[in-house]
Amino acid sequence: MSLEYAPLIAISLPILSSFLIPIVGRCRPKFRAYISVLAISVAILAILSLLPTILDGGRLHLTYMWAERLGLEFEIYADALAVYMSLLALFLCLLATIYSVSYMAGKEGLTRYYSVLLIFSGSMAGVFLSGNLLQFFIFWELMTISCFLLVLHFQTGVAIRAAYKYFIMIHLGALCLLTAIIAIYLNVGELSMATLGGLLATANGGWLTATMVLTFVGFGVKAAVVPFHTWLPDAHPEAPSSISALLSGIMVGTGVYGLIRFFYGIFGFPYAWQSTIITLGAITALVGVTCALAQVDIKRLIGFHTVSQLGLIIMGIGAGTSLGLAGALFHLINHAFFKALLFLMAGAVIYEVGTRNMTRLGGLRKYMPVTFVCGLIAAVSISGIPPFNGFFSKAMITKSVFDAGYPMLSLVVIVVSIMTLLSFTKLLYLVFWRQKTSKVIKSRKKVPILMKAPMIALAACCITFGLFAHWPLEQIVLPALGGFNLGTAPVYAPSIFDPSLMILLSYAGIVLAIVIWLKRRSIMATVHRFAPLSALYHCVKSEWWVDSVYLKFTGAVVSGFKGGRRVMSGHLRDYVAWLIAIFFMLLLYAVLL
Amino acid sequence: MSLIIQTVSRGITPFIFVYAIYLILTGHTSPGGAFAGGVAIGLLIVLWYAAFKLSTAERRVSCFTAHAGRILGLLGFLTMGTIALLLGKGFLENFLPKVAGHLTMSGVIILLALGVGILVGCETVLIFYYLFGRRPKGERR
Amino acid sequence: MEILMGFFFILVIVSAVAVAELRDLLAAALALGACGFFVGILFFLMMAPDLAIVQLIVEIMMVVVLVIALARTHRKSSEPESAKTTLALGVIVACVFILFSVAVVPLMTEFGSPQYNPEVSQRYIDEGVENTGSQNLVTAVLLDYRAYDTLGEIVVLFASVLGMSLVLRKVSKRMAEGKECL
Amino acid sequence: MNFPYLAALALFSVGLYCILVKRDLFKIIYGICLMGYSINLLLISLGYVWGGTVPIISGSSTAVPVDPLLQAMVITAIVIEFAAVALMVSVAIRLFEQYRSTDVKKIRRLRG
Repeated sequence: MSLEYAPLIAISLPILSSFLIPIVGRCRPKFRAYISVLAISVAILAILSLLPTILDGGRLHLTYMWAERLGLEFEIYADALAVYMSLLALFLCLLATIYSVSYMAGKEGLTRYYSVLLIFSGSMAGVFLSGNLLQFFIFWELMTISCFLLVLHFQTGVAIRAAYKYFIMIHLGALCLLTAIIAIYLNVGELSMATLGGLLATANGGWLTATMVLTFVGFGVKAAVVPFHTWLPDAHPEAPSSISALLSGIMVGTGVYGLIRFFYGIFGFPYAWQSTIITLGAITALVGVTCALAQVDIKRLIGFHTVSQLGLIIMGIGAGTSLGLAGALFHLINHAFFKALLFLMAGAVIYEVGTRNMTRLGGLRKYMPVTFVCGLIAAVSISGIPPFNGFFSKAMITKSVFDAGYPMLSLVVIVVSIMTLLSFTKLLYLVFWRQKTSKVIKSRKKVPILMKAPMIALAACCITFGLFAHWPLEQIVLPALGGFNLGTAPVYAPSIFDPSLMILLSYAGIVLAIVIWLKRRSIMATVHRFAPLSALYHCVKSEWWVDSVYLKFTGAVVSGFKGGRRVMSGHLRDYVAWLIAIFFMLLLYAVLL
Repeated sequence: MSLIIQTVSRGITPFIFVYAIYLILTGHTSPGGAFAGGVAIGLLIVLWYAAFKLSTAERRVSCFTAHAGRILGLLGFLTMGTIALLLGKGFLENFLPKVAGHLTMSGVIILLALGVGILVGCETVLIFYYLFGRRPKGERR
Repeated sequence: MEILMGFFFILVIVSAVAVAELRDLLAAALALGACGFFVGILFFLMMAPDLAIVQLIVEIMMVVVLVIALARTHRKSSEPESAKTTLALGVIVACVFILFSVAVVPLMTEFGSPQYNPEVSQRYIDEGVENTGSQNLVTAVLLDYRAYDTLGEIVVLFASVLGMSLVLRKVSKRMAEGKECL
Repeated sequence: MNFPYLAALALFSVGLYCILVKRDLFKIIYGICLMGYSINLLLISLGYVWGGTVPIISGSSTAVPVDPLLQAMVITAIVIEFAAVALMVSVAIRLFEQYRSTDVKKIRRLRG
């Protein structure tokens, strides 16, 4: 097998074997999971076979002629970023599939679940590896739609609503993206990623700005940038936990990947936008983390943390330096690990106890110690406590934002870290620590090894990427940035004992968080006593009213259209009268001109 | 119905059927075509109904058969298009060799015509059955 | 030829008026069948044998459908509109007719001498046989050049029969008992 | 000499009259059928050539064939019209079963 077909196999094998599952699943139900695991593993091996080339600093640009008359090519553009991201995606898919063998056992519709999961993983690899904007969009849509089916999987009323919302919002974004791609094609006449970069770097003009805005919106919806984030906290809790892990771990990451690809690789970074992007990222981070503080639903809380962490990543991207981009990418990888781990942890809790409401949980650490330890590791990673992995990437983002000239916004990262730490203290305390044990526990099932193993693997990744942070930085993040012309500014690799201001501040933040947690009762009392503070509290409680604004807007649109019903009287005579009248008008128009 | 009508319709049935097939399969060399042939097949059912009873017609072509046939026709049409797509041509493009005037060498036209003919015939049969309130087995009332 | 065509055109219009004015719905359905039959003959006269075949066969099926439907409902047409309304609407229709014939018909190309679009019709005529291998250009257009149209058409047919199965879901009692209604 | 156009127009007017004036559902369906015929006739007469042949090319005849494109379109139109009529008829049957009448004035609750 030559290298040429490896990316093709990685994309097509999962998608093709998804068609096998309904056939096999009919007579051998167990084989559905085996086939999924096997197909994804082979895809991972195929990607791994690309690694030697990538590590040598090379990149693959393969074209397969497909429809000659239409000039369509199937293009693979595999540089280090694409290969590492698709490797990460497939790795998480593999873990999620293994996890769902036990987690989904005995549930209905498993044939659909596994086959759609396979399509999802294959299309994600396709998104990362495709070297053609049109092809990128096709895989993007395939990913979106298969993800819609996965969110929908349990088919409860809430799940259907959430999936519907996800579908509409993401597709509005995808429409923007498609418009942007068409605009690029109309103006440059080229869709290949390999050649586009040079073409657009020198171009300027209004259309470029419009295209960039559309692209930002298109990817921003996927990456849950603030006005467009409301699908995320709805869709994540309703999906099966293994799927939430994928959604949060890597699918939102495709939005970030797209932003990096377009804004660094194709357009060239717009430094005029620096402040806008960083501010949007900061707002996203703050909104996400404040909403997370107010949640009682365990998965919804973790979902809001996804919003906030993505905000941090967007800040890193917005800095526009190699340090910021490296931080963003590193944080994206770390986020994939600890957020997937958190969702798998939540899934284990739900599996054992059967509820997502944290107020009804408690004292679980004695019953599920492995889950507790994994959750603890993930929580300290996401809160940026050294020496776990979140700390390093957050420090890099903070420093890059500071260096870019936004010291106030770099403080936001610290604030977000404090609040993250607080909300995870709350989560761990409510679920695992406090003495109150809920009644549901007595009917508990034991968490099987197939669910523990992915969690342990992810926790190991978190620890490894934290303790030996230089290794992934040098081997993964820096080669991945090699494709973009960002100058040769040295990437600052933070260490725990670095006496710089940012590091000291983050230590101070940890201390502050502990103090706030210990004094939480008196602080809450103060909040309720002061009017402005309690107003703020209500804002947070109602998730900043973003959703209700949307609902108001759509309600206005719908009632506007209801006026049109009067024209539809239901009598054929009236319709014919309209036709004739309009015909006369057209005739008059034709005569007058 | 009278014996004469029954006998005549029994005798004429194969001829109508052959004519319908002729219309479908030689649509590219002579007048006719898939639509006319398809509806002619559907008219056979009307003939059987008029000469015998509805149950006789249903025994020959059941509602279920008609359903299967129309799905088959549509799928056949789409499959032909998709095969062309996979071969790198446009959707529904003629990808087989073709010789003008040859009875079978007109590329996919003849296959598409077969699909359309089956579909239209089965649709006609179904329209007829539905108007009589019949529905395929297993379909919920 | 011209006279023959004119004759059939007159027959078409006469039978159309009969369709409009007959109070018996069954008779009107038969008149509609006659009208469609004459239209088919006109197609034949205007060098469209494919169309003539399709029109005749479809017309037979249409009459069958209408007759079955009338057997399931009733034969007698409902009350006509009042004379005043009829007159007013008739005047409107006459206005439409006059306006069209004065304003639109003179703009059209002379009957019998059309100008083919060189990109579409003329190309089909010139290259159709060698492009598609089909001598019958109508089939060539239907199933090769414009197979998309045909796809859309069969999907419409499919959907309309699906719609019929939905609309006629509730079977009347007489039919559920297995009795035939004709 | 545009009499086919005028005849098609007249047929169209009869159909229009039918669906405007008549109150019976079946009459309206007939009117729609008539309008369909008129459009088909109009299209075919637009493509007709004096002395033209059928658009079936055999050997090397020099005669001008009539327009095949319009004929293909009209075939499509005929079949779709048939499907539409079948659907309309079934709706009419359904309405009759509901209201025991096919008079549009007596059928209520049918407005959008």
